[in-house]
Amino acid sequence: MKKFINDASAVLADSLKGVAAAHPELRVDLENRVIYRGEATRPGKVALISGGGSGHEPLHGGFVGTGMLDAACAGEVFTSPTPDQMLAATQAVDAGAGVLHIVKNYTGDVLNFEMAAELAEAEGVRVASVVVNDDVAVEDSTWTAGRRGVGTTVLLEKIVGAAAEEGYDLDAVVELAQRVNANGRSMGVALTSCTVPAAGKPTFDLPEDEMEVGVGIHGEPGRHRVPLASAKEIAAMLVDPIVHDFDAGGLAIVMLNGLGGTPLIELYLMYGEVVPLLEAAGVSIERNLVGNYITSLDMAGCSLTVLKADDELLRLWDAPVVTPGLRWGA
Amino acid sequence: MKKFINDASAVLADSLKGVAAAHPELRVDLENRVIYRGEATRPGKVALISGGGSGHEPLHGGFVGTGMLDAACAGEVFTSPTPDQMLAATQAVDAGAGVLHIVKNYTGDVLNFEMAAELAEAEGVRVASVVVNDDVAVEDSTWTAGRRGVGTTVLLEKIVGAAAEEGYDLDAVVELAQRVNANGRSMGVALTSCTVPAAGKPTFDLPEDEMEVGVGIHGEPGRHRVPLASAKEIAAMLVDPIVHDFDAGGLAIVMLNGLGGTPLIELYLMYGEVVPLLEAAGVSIERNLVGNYITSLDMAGCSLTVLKADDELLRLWDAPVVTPGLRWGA
Amino acid sequence: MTVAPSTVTIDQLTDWLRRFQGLVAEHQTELTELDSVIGDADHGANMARGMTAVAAKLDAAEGDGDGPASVADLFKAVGMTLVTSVGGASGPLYGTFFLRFGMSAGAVTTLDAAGLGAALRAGLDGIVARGKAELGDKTMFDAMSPAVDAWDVSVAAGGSPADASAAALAAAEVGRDATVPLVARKGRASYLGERSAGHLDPGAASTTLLFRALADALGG
Amino acid sequence: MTVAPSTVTIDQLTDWLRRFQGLVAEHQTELTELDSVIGDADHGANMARGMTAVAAKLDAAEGDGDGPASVADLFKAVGMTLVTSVGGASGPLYGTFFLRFGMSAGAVTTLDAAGLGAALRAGLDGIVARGKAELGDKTMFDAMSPAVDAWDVSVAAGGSPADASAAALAAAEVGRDATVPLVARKGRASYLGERSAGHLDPGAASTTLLFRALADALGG
Ligand SMILES: Nc1ncnc2c1ncn2[C@@H]1O[C@H](COP(=O)(O)OP(=O)(O)O)[C@@H](O)[C@H]1O
Ligand SMILES: Nc1ncnc2c1ncn2[C@@H]1O[C@H](COP(=O)(O)OP(=O)(O)O)[C@@H](O)[C@H]1O
Ligand SMILES: [Mg+2]
Ligand SMILES: [Mg+2]
Ligand SMILES: [Mg+2]
Ligand SMILES: [Mg+2]
Repeated sequence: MKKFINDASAVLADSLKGVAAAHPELRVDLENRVIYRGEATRPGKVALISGGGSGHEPLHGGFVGTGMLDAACAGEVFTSPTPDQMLAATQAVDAGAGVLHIVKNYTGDVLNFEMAAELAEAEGVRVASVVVNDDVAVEDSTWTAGRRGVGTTVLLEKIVGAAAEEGYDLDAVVELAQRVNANGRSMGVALTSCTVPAAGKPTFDLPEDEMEVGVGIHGEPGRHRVPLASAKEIAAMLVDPIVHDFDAGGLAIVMLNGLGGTPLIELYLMYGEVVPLLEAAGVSIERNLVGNYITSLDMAGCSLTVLKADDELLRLWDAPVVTPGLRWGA
Repeated sequence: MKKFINDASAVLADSLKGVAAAHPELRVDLENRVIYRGEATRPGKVALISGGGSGHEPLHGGFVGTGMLDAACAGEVFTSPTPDQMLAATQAVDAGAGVLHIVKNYTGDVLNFEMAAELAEAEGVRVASVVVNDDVAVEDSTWTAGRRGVGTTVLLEKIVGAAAEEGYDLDAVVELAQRVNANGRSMGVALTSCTVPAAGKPTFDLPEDEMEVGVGIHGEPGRHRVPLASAKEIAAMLVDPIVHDFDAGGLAIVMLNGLGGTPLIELYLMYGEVVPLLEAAGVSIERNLVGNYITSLDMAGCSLTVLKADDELLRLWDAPVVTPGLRWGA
Repeated sequence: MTVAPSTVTIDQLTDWLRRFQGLVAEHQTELTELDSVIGDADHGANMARGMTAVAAKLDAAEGDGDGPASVADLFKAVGMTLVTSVGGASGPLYGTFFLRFGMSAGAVTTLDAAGLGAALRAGLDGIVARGKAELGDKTMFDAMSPAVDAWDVSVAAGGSPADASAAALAAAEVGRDATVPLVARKGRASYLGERSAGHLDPGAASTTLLFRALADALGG
Repeated sequence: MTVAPSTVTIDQLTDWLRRFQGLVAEHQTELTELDSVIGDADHGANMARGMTAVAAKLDAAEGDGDGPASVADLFKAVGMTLVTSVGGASGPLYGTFFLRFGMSAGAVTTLDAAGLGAALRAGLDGIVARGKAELGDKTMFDAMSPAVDAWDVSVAAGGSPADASAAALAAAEVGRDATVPLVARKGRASYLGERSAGHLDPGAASTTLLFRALADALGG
């Protein structure tokens, strides 16, 4: 395993120290592993919390700041954070208007956030949750744990964060968050496995001439293993399942996301390949992101997210955001 | 070779198509492989051009925009662009106040920019050049091609870009650029080689338990091969050669840069390790960047840049910048 | 022939936990490898982190000189430690198991075989309440449910805690191995669909270690 | 015994360029591999891209029916094509070589051995003017300089262009191989310091192909 680490079991703690040093504008609670905005929540503003296993950076800590999250709870690598962290964060950011928990749909995340919400409600904090489940790679989702929460999470945190900043109340924030989730779809492919520090070796072996289609963000194998394909062919593997899953036509925000080990030159190349396919499916790309936003450690791969948009979503998208991972308008 | 590409010889052209699609606010001349700002240079503003081999994204194309570059010329992967591209860009962005060429110190880049400058001068454009050579890994630089231009290039493009935006004239811009270069030092390490698409396999083989110290950004081997070390030890390998090379004490802007294949969680971890070492050397870190800014394709590795700063440099650093790769204040 | 004791002491239950910690540490790599194949390669690290925290808690309590006042106190502390140190799916699930176990056992210092069986069943129900797993979903439930059933059957037939724990372990092993051919319907492995078949569920493996530790502690 | 021709025609010079393109294509992987060891793994791709563009230019001119009017025109076009299609260090260096070669040769359609030698020397001087390389810096200069010297010596001794090209090729090969032990002082390999020793310089290898092509074209 070749990584910049001291000790596989201290990766998260050591990395958070770096986050704290790099971002004096944020407040990092190293004890509870929670990243907060520098200032307290504005009274009356709905607070947004997310969190999950680490290894997906900049998600979630990199999205804490004006116009996006109020706090992010960091779990161990690929392991949901715990209810006590979430409770601490929830109580700290509540400014009377309630707190939204943004949860990616994984059993661990759901269960831990559920426990945290119960505890917080018992402490008198109004908590609502949205569970993001946008991954079309998970096909038979009805009788299972359902679809994974992946790329749409980033777009949701941005858009709902802007709404909270604008003064939407908790009910409106929840309604909006559900709408964003319902309108987002993602699909991912991997060229290599990632290596979980505590495991010390790649999660799976992938021959030089094969790739995994339909991967999530936890180094899990995908739904299918296929021969390595050209960027053009891979673009179709990303676009097709999305446009077959829902009517993707109309205005959209599109994200071509890197999984951590793929350089920007390839991500732009992939973006150039997906655009004509999306346009052929009637998607009118109004805004886009190309880069590493929700990663899977050092995995070489990418994912495509299509979020159907409307004027409200685009307005909220364009609103100022000041976070380490996304910044504009201020 | 596992990459998102169609054809090894079309990587640059295909990737630029993606850049054009992703950034409607920029103008991408696919023919000449030049990325321009969307609007013409403000009359009287000194124009800034950079360029170099591709594979270092977001450098340089990702730094085109308000407050930074006016144009970036993209060469083939790891190959300097050609004088005709540079000439076209120089003529296009000149708004009467002259053009600064920001050149990284590689024989190819220097020779091609020299030819371009000669051609542009012949066309009546006032051209000045600054050659960035900040890489302390190159030790015996007196009788050789000298030191490589690496991380300081990013900081220089930002700072000098802000100065040009503020109205500095060509002489002042050149003086500032030389000052930034003189005050910047960088050092890099690699955990893996990168793979040049046209070569189809890693540039060098590195056993699982070894690393290269003193690498540049072209997948070249470093100065020394050493056993794989802990993040703390690696931090010392980055900091020591820099603080021994010049008196690093005082105000500084520090960049902990990823080489392309290293995820953010590790870059933050490394940043957390270099900070105390720099502080012990008297460096007062006023601003910082942690992320992928000047990369070497998919190489796993990182580099550290220390730029001694003063009030003027910090003011210019804080000035608004709106580019795909760096954005704040607007 | 010695008659097996019919009650289980709080010290034996503490021993169970310590043995579980030991087995998890011993099998950490194996659990993570199972999770690499159909999950995210962290089950060993998760369980080891949690049980190390539990052991540290037990050490601290012993160091203070005062052990837990009751089985309820002991397992509440264990459950909370797991909930706050593990995360992932296994943290709330094992945490709830021990919390409910303790609540069922109550403010006692010994349990008879039936009482321990009731506590195990309460823990199992807690896992279902949280995770909604059913038999055949390819989860820890597939090992734990037959184990708790076997405990009850053994006790109903007059078995001692030692007998019951041996029966429970045997049933857990069978249930664990039966997860191999299954297509997962809960947890991360479900994302793999058909590709999850042919592999053992990591949670079923750690649950089997839990019952092996119990059998070891009770002499079963 | 046939007497070797004493002049070189523009068709032979065109043949030189085509043969050089062919050799570069044939040895592309090898050139890149040399550059992988002490450079940035692109010399083969750079030279192949450039010479493919040159060949396309020659094809287009032939297709138009009108070949180049003079050696000067031919090599100006070749030099400019390299300068605008290669980039890197080799683009301006080889580009300048051919530009200066053409300027020295002038508006002629044949060259005698001395004239061709003067053109080669002008090209070589152009490389030095741009790149400031000296003998022993471990660059293409280390192959080209002895090759041009050998050409001159052969011509002074009454050698035909064929003889001179054979001598130049032999000298280029010796010069190329002599780069192996050197510590580089120019180009990317200089960043490696001592680690550059023990490896052949890629530019010296491509320059040797240039002289092999010349010898092949002139029957040397
Ligand atoms: N809904 C559920 N009910 C019961 N057990 C479950 C459920 N979901 C997952 N599990 C168990 O949890 C185990 C995985 O635990 P672990 O790897 O620690 O957490 P995570 O899946 O969050 O990484 C699975 O092997 C399975 O036995
Ligand atoms: N200053 C110089 N003078 C002469 N030749 C040089 C000089 N610098 C580099 N070279 C030659 O250029 C070759 C490398 O060319 P190439 O790989 O195409 O360009 P780059 O180094 O820009 O990647 C070297 O092997 C060397 O022979
Ligand atoms: Mg996990
Ligand atoms: Mg090059
Ligand atoms: Mg797991
Ligand atoms: Mg090269």
